[in-house]
Amino acid sequence: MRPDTVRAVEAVLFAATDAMSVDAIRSYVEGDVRAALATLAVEYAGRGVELVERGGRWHFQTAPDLAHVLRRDREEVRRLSRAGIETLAIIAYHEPVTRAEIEAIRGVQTAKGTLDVLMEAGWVRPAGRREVPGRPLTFATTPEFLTHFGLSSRRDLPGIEDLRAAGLLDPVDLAFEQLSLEAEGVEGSEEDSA
Amino acid sequence: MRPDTVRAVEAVLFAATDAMSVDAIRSYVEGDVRAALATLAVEYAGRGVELVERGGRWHFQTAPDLAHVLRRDREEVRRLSRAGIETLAIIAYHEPVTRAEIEAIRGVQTAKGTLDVLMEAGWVRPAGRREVPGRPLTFATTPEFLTHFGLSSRRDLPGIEDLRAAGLLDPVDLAFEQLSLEAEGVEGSEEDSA
Amino acid sequence: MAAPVTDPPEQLTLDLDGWEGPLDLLLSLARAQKVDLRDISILALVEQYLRYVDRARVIHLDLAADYLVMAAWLAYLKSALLLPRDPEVEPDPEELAMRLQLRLERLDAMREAGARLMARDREGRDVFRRGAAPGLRTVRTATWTAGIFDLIAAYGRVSARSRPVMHVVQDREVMTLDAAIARVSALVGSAIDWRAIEAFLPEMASVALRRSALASSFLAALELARQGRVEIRQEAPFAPLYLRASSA
Repeated sequence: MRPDTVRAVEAVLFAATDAMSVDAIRSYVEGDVRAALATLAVEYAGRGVELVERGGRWHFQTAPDLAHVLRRDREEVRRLSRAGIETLAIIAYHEPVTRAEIEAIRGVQTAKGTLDVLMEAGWVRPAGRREVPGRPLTFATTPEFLTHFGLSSRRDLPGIEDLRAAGLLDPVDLAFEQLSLEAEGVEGSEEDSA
Repeated sequence: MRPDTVRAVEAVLFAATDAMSVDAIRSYVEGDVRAALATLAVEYAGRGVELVERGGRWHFQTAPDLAHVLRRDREEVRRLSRAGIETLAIIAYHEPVTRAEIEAIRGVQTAKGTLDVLMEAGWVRPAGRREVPGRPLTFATTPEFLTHFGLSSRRDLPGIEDLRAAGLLDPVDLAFEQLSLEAEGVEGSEEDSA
Repeated sequence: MAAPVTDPPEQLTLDLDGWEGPLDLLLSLARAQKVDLRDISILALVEQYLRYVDRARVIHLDLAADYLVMAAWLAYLKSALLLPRDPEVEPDPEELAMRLQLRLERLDAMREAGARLMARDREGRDVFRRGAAPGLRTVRTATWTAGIFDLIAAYGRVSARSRPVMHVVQDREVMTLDAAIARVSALVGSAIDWRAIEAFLPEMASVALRRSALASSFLAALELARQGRVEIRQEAPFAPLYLRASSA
């Protein structure tokens, strides 16, 4: 059995919520606290845990060279939210496009996080400022975007007519769509405008 | 320098806020984690801090014989009522066990608060329903129970083997045991709340 | 609340609040009788219990109903044990006595176990975990995923939702100059004879787009002529315009 003072100092420092001065340790442990600290420092040297003094106060900490062990990188595959995928689609079809334009097209405000997620995913990048009052930032897609979605170029994105043929336009809106087309004599042209 | 795996396991367990299973440690540390744990347990034996296993999970804690050094100025652990202690013991030694079975053994109804206190302490949890008429809820102990009472597993419960050999942990014969409780629709026998 | 289990039975306090029911009282009486519950005399225990309850009633203590029920049951057990065994009577009184004894043993065992549990080295009282564990960090890196169908469907959804707004801000469909230059230079390259400029226009249903294409193609023809790549011929103002590849 090791000297009681060393064991007691070890236990007190281990259980302490803060680093402790020698006097603070003495309020728990009788005996030669300084000698015990010196003994412990030697005993723990080179272990995964070490005893260190900072500004006269002592505490245990994990060895600095093991910092990488204490963090684990976990890759999580996550699906884009509905807002995220809609925003991405608008950027892809209309780039370069400002945040205000995205909001105008979606009809709802775009949360700050939505564009961040798209940029974090590596699919969207800032694409310079538009030379209009306020000089808003525009956004465009990246080469990684094309890769992820298996597109050789943005021209591979189906146009409105293709979407209609695929039944991807909401039927209710479709009826309305037909009306406005007849009235204006204009074909779905927006997808080519970017 | 000691083998990296031992140092890494030491650091991970030291930094962790909760006890860790071998698998959890493995998600941080490569190498033979079990061997490292065995090595550490030996190295720390007799120190002021020791490595213990509780319900398959490992953690460092202060040596029990140093309780007197550390106990001052710490909050006294919540005192359980006699009813609480008995109920906890019955659950631990008989789990999973229904409230009716607990009452049959104790010979009194269980006050509402008794089980609540045990669950609030994190020592007892609902453990599914028994597939008998009425589908009564059963109760069992938690990993925190093992940790708090310093048990490696339920096999470590004091005297459990002797009690089992003596038939004192056999399933409770509710039909008979509750005779005196039920026959008269007893009132006033409910013990003081925990 | 602790039961004075070491007291002789006659001196048990007549305070029924101190007992957690008749079984608790019985166990205390039994423990006072003998250390090993397996060797107690059930008959003697029953006598003690009945005497205790009688004394409580003499001094007008309010006895909870379950004590009286237990007393009645024990009185029955006592008489059954004393009377000659009647094989017709079920259940066998000896077995009832044995079961009562088992019940007492069980409660006693759990009481003992509880005491031993509480006496263990308990966390937060006797042993302590690390006071300021920094915790382990898990750095989560999200890999985002979405399918091409999700993307297209999302655009369809947005479009269907907002087309009327879109028409206000969108330009009409046009053929750009670049597109016209590309088209005209490609088509004229294979033509040796003069061909009317209309022949270079794409087949289009839309009048507006056709007009845009004609204008763009005309400009394209001028540009290509400037570069010396096509020749242009027109008989008179507003007459048909002909193009062919430059002979140079």
